[in-house]
Amino acid sequence: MKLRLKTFAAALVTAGLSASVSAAAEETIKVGMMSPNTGPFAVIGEDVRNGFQLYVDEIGGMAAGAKLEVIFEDTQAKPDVGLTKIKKLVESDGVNFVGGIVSSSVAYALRDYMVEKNVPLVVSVASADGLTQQLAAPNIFRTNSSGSQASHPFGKWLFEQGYKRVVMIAPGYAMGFEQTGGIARTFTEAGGEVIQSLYPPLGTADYAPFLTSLKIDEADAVVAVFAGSEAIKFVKQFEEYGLKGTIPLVGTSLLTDDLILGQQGDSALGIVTASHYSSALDTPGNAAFVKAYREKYDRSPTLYSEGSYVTAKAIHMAIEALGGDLSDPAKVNEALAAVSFDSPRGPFKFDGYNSPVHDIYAFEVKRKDGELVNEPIERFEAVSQFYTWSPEDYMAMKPYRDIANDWAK
Amino acid sequence: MSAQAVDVDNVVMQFGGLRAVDGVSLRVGVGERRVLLGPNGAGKTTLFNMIGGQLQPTSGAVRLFGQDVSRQNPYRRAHDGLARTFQITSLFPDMTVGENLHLAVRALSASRFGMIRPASQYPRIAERVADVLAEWRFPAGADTLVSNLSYGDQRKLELAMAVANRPRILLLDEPTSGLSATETESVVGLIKGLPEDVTVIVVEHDMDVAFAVADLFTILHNGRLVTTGTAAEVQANEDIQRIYFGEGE
Amino acid sequence: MAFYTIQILNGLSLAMLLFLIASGLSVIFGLMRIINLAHGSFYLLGGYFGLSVLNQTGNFWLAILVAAAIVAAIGMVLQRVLLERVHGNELGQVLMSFGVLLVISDLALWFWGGLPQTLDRPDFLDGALRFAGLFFPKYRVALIVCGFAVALAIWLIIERTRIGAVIRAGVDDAEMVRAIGFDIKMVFLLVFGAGAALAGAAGVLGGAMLGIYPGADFEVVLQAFAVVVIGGLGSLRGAFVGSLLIGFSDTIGKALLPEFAMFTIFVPMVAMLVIRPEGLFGRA
Amino acid sequence: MREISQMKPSLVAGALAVAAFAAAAALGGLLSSYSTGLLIDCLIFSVLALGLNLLLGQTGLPSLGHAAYFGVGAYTAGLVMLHVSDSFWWGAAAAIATSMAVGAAYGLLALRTSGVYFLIITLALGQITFAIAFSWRSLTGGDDGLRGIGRPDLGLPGLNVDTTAGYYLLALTAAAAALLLMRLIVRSPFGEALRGIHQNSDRMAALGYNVWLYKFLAFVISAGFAGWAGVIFVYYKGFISPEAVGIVVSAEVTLMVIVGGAGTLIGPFLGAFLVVFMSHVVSGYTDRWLTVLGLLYICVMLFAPKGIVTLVGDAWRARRSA
Repeated sequence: MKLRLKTFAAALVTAGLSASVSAAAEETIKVGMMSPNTGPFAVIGEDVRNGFQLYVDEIGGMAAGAKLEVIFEDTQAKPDVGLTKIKKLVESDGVNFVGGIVSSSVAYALRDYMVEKNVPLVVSVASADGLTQQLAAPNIFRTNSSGSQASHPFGKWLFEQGYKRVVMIAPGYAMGFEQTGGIARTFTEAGGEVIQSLYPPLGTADYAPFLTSLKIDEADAVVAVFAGSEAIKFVKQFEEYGLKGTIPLVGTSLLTDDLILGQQGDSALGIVTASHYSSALDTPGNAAFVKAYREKYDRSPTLYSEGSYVTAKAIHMAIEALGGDLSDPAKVNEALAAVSFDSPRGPFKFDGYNSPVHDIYAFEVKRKDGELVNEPIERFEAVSQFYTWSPEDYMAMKPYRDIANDWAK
Repeated sequence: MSAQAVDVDNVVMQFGGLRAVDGVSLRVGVGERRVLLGPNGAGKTTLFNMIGGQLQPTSGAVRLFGQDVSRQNPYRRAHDGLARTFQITSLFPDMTVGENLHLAVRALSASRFGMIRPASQYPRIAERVADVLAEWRFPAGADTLVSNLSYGDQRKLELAMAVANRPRILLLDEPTSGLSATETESVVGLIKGLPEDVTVIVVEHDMDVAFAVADLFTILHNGRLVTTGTAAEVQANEDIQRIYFGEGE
Repeated sequence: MAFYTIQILNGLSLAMLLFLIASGLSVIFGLMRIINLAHGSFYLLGGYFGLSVLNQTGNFWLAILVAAAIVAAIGMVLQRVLLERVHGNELGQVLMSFGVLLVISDLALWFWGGLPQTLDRPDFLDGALRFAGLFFPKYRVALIVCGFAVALAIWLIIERTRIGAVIRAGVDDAEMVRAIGFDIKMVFLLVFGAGAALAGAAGVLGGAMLGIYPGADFEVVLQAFAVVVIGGLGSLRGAFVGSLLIGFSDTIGKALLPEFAMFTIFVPMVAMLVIRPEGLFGRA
Repeated sequence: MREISQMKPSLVAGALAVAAFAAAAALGGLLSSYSTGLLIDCLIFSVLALGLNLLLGQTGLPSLGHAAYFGVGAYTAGLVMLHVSDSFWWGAAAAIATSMAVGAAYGLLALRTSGVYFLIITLALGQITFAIAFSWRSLTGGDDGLRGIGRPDLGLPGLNVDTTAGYYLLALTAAAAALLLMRLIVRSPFGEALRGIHQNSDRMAALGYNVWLYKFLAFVISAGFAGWAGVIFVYYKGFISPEAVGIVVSAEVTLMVIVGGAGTLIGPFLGAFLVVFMSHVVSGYTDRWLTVLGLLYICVMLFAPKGIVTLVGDAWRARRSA
């Protein structure tokens, strides 16, 4: 009985999918886009889809004379679901590229499968260092900074700005560990000192107990790394508890990214952060990008949408370079790895490990024409994920996620 | 000195501010038939629950065949030879008559933890169930769901399950409540037909039934034991007349 | 010393927010035996409706009123149309209310977007109080006062009014209330609505303190459940004491043992269930 | 003569079951690898639901934290693969044993409560397990989870589980084995006693059954099935992360059991297929699939609180008797 039911269910599954299985025409190049459409990360997923769609529309949905078909799938920000969805894209839809991916845990879960299938995976948001370091593979790419990429020049720069002692606070998982770790390493190597590190867990409703435990009396600055709703809460509570104005708040750009800056309001003014993109960047490509994005989606682009836009552009450039012939996977990977172009964030190319080499900026939150913006105040040219180290030396060091509690003296 | 089958020694049961049983002592010899009498709220069912293990006394002791079982779980007492019925029919409503009896018969068998062989393939248990069925005769048949059984048959099954394992002590909580005259008569016959060495304690409201099944009667009132005596003594005692027959109506 | 003063105030403010949510949850359970996971959705919806009103009118108090009213109405419909049908089936209630939670959170995401939002508080509550060299946000002080006031008001209603007497009787024995001639279903409906309204108002108040965002519903309902379990299901006094305990254990636990922050809610909850399953003030 | 007529139906049923298994096995070769992969997902959750059903359906203990044992099994099998041995049998044995040990520890705590408190304590224990998986980075990899877990070595020549079709055979066999074992358990005196406890635990105690011990054993066995599901899961996915341990999975499995029909053997399979199918296929068509899933929860509780299998069974009987 049970087995017959199973057969029946299987038949249902097949029926539901047969339509998509058969549609593999020659002149169509398919790209799968994976992003969370539901749950707390849905808003980032939306930016990812928008950025990608904007670029595809700009090139009229064509690449090297072939029609570019984009298939969007919801990862639900769950690794298990992500794996099933990417199997659908690869095995059932037969996509030539996969882009997107917001959560690092999803990226890690897909990585082995994609390496086995040798279909290019261009990660747009997920920042886990390991993906393009210890786990680097010819077909795994990323277009946004790796977790600690922007932190490295920033940590040294902070020391140069006169900060000698800092306290660090970040969410207690890989993202927080990598982004603060990068700052801590170059900051302490320059001679600075981390006197305290706190890692509130994911889903902390109230930062008050942590904020009031920070040893601000002994520190010159607070280094904070949060994202999304946590960043809003943290920045607002930082002001409520009277810390704003008494001690500088610095961090990585998720803390005040363009998505949440409006919600943070004036409490974010003066915060200094580092990353490779803000909509206020003054590069040749950015003005047009921001204008087009605003016209189409009625809001400012973010580093999520820009990362996804760059993903689309990198894929497009690779297809053009191959003249539309995607038959040899090795050549496709090589073509992707070799792309180099001007993007909204400035010059873009991959390093030998398929992670971007691009300019990193320090931004300060300012009010400009009535709107809050992340205004660039310093530029660090052509920074790779390995900063000034050689890849071998760098990867010989322990990953940041394993040494989070070792920084504070 | 020969141990009593049931020896209740000065037990107290306290529920918050209420003392449901207040220092009752009761000794019932092996093979004796005893009826507990008393108005509603006298503490009869509470006393039963302490003997059966459903409740543990606040103070005092309960001994079965000389062994202190005051803190023992009901299932341990069942293995010591105690069986009971409940005032409100307590069966397995979504199982058949046969399955109910299976559960009852198997309760004391070593196979009750068996996990591999189907429950239906234990010949000795099936045989015993068949015997009980033959003895008690359920007209609706062994495959009837208990929830579809008539009330009378449910009471009968309640009793059959209690005696299926040939207990040494049997507690019957109002076995004839809600039964018709003929049904009551057959239950009385069944109780009287139990082997002589079985100790039986019955809570009963129906005086005719009480006098038919027992020799000695214990009267409870407001959680206390009033007296124990023969039918004649009980009928003659004025206090009892007042407590039991006078005020209730 | 200053450190502990601040942490105690932090704990109090979180406790009062929790109490607004947990009191309704607890009384609803005591009266109707409903395990309502969608109580977190009331909080979420309250926050979002409050936000919409605030964006239209700029009036914080109106936002609280309107949010509470709308959420109460939604709650009553939910109770009548759905939850009452699974009365007596605990698992059924849990799963049905989980379904409601999913639907409401998804529709809220659709309607209000996934961007975390904050509610602007009234100007006079912005900023911080300074005393003895300490800094404490005015808004949290107001929240603490408000929490105590609401607790007192609920206590007065339940202990001193006729409807309160009916509710108390209903918690003891719903059948009896029916027998006396009260329309117990109406009492259920009103209490459910009131509990939903409190949670809705808490959404506005909490939204101005912690922000409102997808996922807040589930965070809040888990904490509220911890409160109710520790205090004792069905006990108002328990909800109050439980809120204080969870508020303090959560804040002070996080301040002292940040590395165990993920355990500050559930470990006390399990410990209480094991040691005293009926909670501090519940009945067995 | 009587014996032959008694044996006949079971022979027919056996033959049908073998034929059905063969048909299901053949399906793996016919379907696309993606569809086969979805079937593997369905089978994994079927086994998990089957295990929960022993508690929920048979014994009447509503556990809301079953993802914990699933996760413990998956993490253990994953760790064995990464650090000890690539043998399927070692991994599976360690995983099931660990799941059952955790089930025993949690069972000791949870069985101090009953009814709604049981529901809440299992939920809380599940969340604690999630927090451990998330925080114990050196063992579990924290939020990134464990990855790089390869396909196991079964030591059976001729079965290549590196392919989806091959793994499907393994998953199908694993599910069939779980079903057969569960069938034995529920039909055994032990299973009968669990049903008795579900319907009337006071009477069971009065009859002489150690009710607590039965519940405890059911809890532990149920955790073992969950661990087995975790084994099949982790070797298939190649990774495990805290999400698999969380409340959402626990609630979904409970839903599967109820949708299909608690207390039946086919119910958990039907429920698992339906829910997995829903969340993967419907989400391909609409972003509002969570609403659809939520409505499924609501509708099942409203219209088929005893599950589809029971609903269909009742309707069938009603038609026959009409």
